[in-house]
Amino acid sequence: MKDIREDIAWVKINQDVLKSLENPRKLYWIIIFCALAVFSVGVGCEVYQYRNGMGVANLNNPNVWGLYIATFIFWIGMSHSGTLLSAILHLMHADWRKPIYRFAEAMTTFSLMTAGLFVMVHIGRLWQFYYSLPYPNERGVWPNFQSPLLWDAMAIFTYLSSSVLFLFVGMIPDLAICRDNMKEGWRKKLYTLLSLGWEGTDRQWRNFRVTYLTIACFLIPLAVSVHSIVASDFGMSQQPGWHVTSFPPYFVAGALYSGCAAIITLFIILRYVFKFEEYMTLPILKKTVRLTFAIAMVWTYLNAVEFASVWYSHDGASKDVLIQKMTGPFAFAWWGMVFCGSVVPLVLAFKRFQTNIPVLLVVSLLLNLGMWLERWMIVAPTFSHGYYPWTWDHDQWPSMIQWGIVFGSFGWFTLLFMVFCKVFPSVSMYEVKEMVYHRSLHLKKSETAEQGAH
Amino acid sequence: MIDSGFDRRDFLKVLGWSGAAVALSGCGNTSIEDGRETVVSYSEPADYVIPGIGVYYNSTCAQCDAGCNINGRVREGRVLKLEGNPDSTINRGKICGLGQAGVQHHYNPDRLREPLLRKGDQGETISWEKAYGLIAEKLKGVDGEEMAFLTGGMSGHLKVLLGNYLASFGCKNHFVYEAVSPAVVRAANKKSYGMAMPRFSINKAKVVLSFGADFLGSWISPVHFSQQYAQFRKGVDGQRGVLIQVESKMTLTGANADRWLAIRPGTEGVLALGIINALGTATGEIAAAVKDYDRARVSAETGIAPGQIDKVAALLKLRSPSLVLAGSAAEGYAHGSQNAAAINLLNHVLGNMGKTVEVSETIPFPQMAPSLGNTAALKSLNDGLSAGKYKVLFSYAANPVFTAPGALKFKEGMAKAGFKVAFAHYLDETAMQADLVLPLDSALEDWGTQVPEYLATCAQINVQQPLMEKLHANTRGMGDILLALLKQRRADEYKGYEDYYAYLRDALLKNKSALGGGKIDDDTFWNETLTKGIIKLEGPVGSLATKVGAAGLKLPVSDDGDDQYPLHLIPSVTASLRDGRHANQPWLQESPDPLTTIVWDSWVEIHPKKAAELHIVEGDIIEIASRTGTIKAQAYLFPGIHPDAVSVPLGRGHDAMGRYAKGFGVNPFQIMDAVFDKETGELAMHETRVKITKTGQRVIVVKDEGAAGGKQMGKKIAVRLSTDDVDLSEEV
Amino acid sequence: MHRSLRFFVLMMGLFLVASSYATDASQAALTTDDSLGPLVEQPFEFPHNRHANDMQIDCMYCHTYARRSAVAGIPPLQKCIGCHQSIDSVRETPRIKKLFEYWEGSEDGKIAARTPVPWKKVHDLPDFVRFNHERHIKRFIEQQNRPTQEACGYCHGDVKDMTVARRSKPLSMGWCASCHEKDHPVTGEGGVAVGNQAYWYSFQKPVVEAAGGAVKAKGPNDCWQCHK
Amino acid sequence: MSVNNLLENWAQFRHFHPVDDKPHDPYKWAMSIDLDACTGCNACSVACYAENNLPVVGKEKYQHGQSMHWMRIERYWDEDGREFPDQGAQFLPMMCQQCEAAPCETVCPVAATNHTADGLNSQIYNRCIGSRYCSANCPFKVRYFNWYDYPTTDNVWPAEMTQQLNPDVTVRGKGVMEKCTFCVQRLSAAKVTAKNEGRIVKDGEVQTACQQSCPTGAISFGNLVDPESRVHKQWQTQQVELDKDKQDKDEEDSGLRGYRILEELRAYPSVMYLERVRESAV
Repeated sequence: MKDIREDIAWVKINQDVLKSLENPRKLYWIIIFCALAVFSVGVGCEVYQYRNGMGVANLNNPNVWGLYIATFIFWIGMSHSGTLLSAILHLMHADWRKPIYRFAEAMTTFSLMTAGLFVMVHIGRLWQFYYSLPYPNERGVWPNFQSPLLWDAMAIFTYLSSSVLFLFVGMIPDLAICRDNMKEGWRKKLYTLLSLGWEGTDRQWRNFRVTYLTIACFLIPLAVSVHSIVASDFGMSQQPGWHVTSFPPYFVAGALYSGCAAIITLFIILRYVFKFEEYMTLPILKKTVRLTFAIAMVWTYLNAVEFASVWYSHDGASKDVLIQKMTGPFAFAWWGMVFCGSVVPLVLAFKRFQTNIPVLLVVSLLLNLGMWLERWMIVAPTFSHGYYPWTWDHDQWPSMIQWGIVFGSFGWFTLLFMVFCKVFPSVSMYEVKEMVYHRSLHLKKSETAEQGAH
Repeated sequence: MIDSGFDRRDFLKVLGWSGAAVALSGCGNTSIEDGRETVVSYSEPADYVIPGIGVYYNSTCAQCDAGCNINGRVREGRVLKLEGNPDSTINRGKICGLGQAGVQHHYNPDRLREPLLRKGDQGETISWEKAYGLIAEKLKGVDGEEMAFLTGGMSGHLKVLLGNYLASFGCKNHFVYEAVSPAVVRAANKKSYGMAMPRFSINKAKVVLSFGADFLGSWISPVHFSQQYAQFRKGVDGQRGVLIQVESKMTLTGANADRWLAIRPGTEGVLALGIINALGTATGEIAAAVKDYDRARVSAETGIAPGQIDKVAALLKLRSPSLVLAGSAAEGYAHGSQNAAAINLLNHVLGNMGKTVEVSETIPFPQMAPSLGNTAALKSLNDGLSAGKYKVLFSYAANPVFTAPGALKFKEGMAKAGFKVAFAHYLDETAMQADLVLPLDSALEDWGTQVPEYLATCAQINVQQPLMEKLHANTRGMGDILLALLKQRRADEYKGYEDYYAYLRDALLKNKSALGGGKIDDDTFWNETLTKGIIKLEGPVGSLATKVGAAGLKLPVSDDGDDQYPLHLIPSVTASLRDGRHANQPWLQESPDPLTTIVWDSWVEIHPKKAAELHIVEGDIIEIASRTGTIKAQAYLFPGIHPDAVSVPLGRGHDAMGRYAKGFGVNPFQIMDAVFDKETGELAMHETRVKITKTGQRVIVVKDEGAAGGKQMGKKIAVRLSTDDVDLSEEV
Repeated sequence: MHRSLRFFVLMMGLFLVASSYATDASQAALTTDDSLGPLVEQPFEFPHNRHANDMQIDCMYCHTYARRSAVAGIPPLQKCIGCHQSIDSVRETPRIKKLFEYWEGSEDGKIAARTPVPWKKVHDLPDFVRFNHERHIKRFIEQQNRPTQEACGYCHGDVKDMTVARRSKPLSMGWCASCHEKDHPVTGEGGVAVGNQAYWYSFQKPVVEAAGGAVKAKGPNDCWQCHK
Repeated sequence: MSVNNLLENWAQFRHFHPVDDKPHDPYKWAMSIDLDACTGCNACSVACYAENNLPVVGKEKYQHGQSMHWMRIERYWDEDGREFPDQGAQFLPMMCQQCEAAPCETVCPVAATNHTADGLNSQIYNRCIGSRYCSANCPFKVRYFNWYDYPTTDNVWPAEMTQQLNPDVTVRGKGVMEKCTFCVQRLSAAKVTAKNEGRIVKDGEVQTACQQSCPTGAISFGNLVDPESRVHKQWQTQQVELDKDKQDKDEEDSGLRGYRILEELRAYPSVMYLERVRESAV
């Protein structure tokens, strides 16, 4: 099983990566087209909903939150592992991340954007959204700083802006490379502008390193806090099944989990579409898979902890909700979640599957599905089975509009992501070079050592 | 407060959407918008009309015959809300949901606006003059025997005018028809109490034993009884009143009973006699009449546990005075009169006469006294119609095509009448069959007087006055119409009256002294009358029968049903929809039925046990077949019904009338057999036997109740405790 | 190429400075803005200056409803005619002619007799805002006996200098609130407070300052006071 | 609009909740409902429709659970598994409980729902952005969301029906949350009159729509601070205290009927219910 060749020429790296900006496989265009189609469906649904009111999503009293919030959490979650790979592993000097962190970080950014959209889709009066922003206004009133939703909004905006910054700063040297190797055209102009006059002088490199490191350090606690805050939307409320102290870690674990799964999926797709076989090598995939497996187990554990804590608590209401989840109208989704989330990942424990592309593709998709179901199971059952029996189990099945918008969001994400990979180098050239360089040094060392031995 | 009705009419003008009025853009714009709206004011306002401040006018509720006095809030010339009139002896400032919806009857978008003349299947708009002319023409040469006038319950000056009009033809055919009325009980009361409607003092009783009288929901004067009920629960000297309800289908009253007894349909009388027997205090022929109604037999026939009978008897003995009521469930059988008689007998035996069954005053003007609706009238009218007796048929405040039992085939009969005139608010089923349809004013824009059948404390005349200007230019009050028709007959006699208002004012002023306005001058009297909305009177007092015989009191041995149609159909009268005349008022359609919480649709109540036998679950569409016809409706499993009976609510299932009524639910009147009470000839509503079959379809029942189905899941939500654990006399 | 980097930084800096200044500025404007509202086209011009200034007629002589109800309404036609049919000096002026057309009906029959004049609303708040005229008049004119024109002027500006009334205050929520936040004296010089002063304010009890013992209080500040 | 002002209002807002050093004064609106008198006749519910401009949503929307009745009558059966409910049903009028520590208030991102000085849980339609978090966090599920734009929906207020709308109550458009307000428009009208006369509102001077219509007078409403008010007396005799989550009656055979629903959640509702009584002798 071959890893990146140590003796690969730097020029070749440039060429290979830059090729990805020029001519991907046909599949790329097919994907773009499908994404566009799905996205436009979503847009259609949203327009309809905006015109006629939230009722068309078949939300009702008391089931006032539906797939929108669930999917919102899902996208927030997906964003996390991007940061994990790019920032955390960066600090840990795990060099295998280098070829893949770029698209992971891109994934972070775009999934955050998608999540942000869901806040908009969810609220009943989109046109009054600005009420929730704390800015000086002619009404002389502030938003309610007590509300977890407000914390949410702030956290997400901060996270989004800083991860965009992180992505951008990390790209500057590569952008410079693009600039220098591009023939005239709008792209060259774009790269010229974005590379901010990068010339690769020592001073620039020094500053660059410092900046990059700083943002990385800043990003990590932010990432953790964001999903903890999303968790507090529920933890801070009084509802049975939500009012759980272990939610923040549980959410964060879930986030990393779904994120890693998503990375595997995208890894496989990009590897094929942009012919990156040489850089996104199987050993790297293997490492990612193992990481995923570990996190899956952590998540399973936390899940079990949560059920146990509910089960042994004296809170009858939350107990009812748990039982309802397992047996009620949502049972299929709940058991689906358990299967996809805790059983399917066991496949990853076997060496022979850890590098088996088709298997991994299927598995990673299943994991994502599982994590989405998890989010749904956190949100929905509490509404249809809350404190007040009289209001239990009203018709709560999401309408086609609601589904449409949820699917649309996947189209939107894929679209952004694919366009990004076509326009910007989705494999970090300069870091791959570093990687290769270090490894070759290492190799030389060991060789000379051997000679010395003789 | 009011200078004179005429002047006030000017102030009833509706203002434009002035600054004080609503705009529908509730939460729309967030910025001030100068110069968009116009702000209008009356050109010559009355000093008591201030924009932004409600003015209250007293009037009378016309939603049912209870005659509650209401009080309408008017702003910028628009009536907004109805409240009870605090000075009323009947409803004392309270009002029921049905009454509240009066405004929706007034503002209803489906009200008729123009006189319509039949042109094939279409109605063409004509002028009133033409309409009146047409009537005159059609009536030319028609003698009294050949015309018929069908109305609902009527009273006051309207009745007087109608009487005079019919008299001008020498016509005797005034049919007063109410689809839902306590006619049998009236007759029975007359026999056993000496008066049709004595005063039932629930608040004075320690125990109320009600045989299917839904006095909290729809029986006679619900709001009045509800208030008495409240006092009765608070108790006389701290002892809380006990309510025992005996019926085959739980009514709202039954749902509030301390003990609800599910009795086999039709055996109410038997139980009554059984209780008398168990009391053992009866003597003479009464004792003789009940002697063989021993516990065992009664229990066997009624299906009520012997122990229960004893308990009831013991309680009645222990706590006196009590009150026994015979209600619609008891009267709705071929032997309804006997049932009622047997039940009334209890009051004599228990010595409640004069204590809780009290003598009531009667109205001193017999010509204004209410002519009470019943179903026997419908029968005779129908016979006449199907015999083709009538050249001209008038119909007012009744919708027989909808409410007549299917077996009578009223629609076909009506077709035989030469010329059919309907005075109507909506284009309802009867109006659809008419040749000439004349649109009426709503009760909130019309003048009138009304005398309630059930007089709470004293005799009284209710005054009805417009709360706002006419909504539609081309509707007329029934009074005005009758006046116009009378002018055709006796021009000279009525030429003095410009309109019904003038007639009314004059009529009341003539009897000023009799109406307690002897000393004051006309205008003051008139204004006071309008301000009060009620004229309270010293009426002649009737007398109660002190004792009553039990001779001729024989109850049929209850048959075990026929095996072809095993079940009893109990058409239930709901508090909000009654006989269906208000089905087009959306508030009533959307306010859930108290017991099933179902909205916007009909349902079939089946006891869970029976349902299990037939493998029926909630929402199954069920076909109910009687000898007369079949209807289909959704099943609702309901513990409060006797397993041998199914129940379908009346009032829904219109195929005309308006957007909120048409096509919602089914109409059980359609499948009612034509069985009549042997003595009074009233329709026996509960006698229809049916069989039910699953159609295989299933729907989601649209109801407020969640999946928990009225269970509290161990939570402390609606809590109950027993009388032993609480001392009400301590409470505020 | 360093230039573009510098330029970028510079731009960012400028933007931040500008925006922060802007918010400050807008702040100030929100509470004290006296900008005139639009000129509103009326059926015919009503000269407020003539009545309120030259004739010195009290605002509430015509706007009678203001002190009796939450909504001020508009003076009824009767009111105008009541005076003007006895003022022959101006009887033939075009405006008064127009006025009488609404009372007696116009020759061309376009306007029926006794038609209320369709005045356009000048101070028109959104439908979910409920300003209570009665309370403010009770508070400032009756209790604190300020001159009527001053009190009305708080919100309506110097109408006595206008012909057709025109909005001269922002009437924005922040503007209303800014006044409600102030400590207003409960009684002015020689002012009479009706009944128990404490209950003139159901929200903040009036505070008695040690010095001078002047009784002051804020206006109500909960949302349901104006939004229902 | 400064941070100071924020902090001030913050303190203000907090203080609206009753704390020992600053109790409600002069008003604290509260209600008590006697379940023994309530017959479940629905008059209150309809009265609420009439007073507060509630839309009639129609069959199809009702089926989807999008009904708008601020006051709903709940019907409960005994759960002792007998063949017939021979002690009748139990009716419970349920509307916003105007909690003192309302779960809905803290979570609203724009503070569209918050506490008033006289102890009401206010809902400001034009401030609401429709996040529906308040409803999500309401234990009683008595908040109703405008799923559609009812003012412009067919057959909700067609033609003349608009003229019935109460001008004192804003007509809600799509996307805002709404709930029982204790008829605040009536309250403030009464308060204005009282203030003009330099007094506080007397007991019985103001009635909520449901209370006014209720034929059995099961609902009583008034100022809990005023020792003369009926509500005050009732709460006192039932020994129910506003800011406790356990009452004396919870001990066995206390002979008291007063209780508040889901009290253990410490939302401190302002509505006290009186238990239904049933005769043991029959």
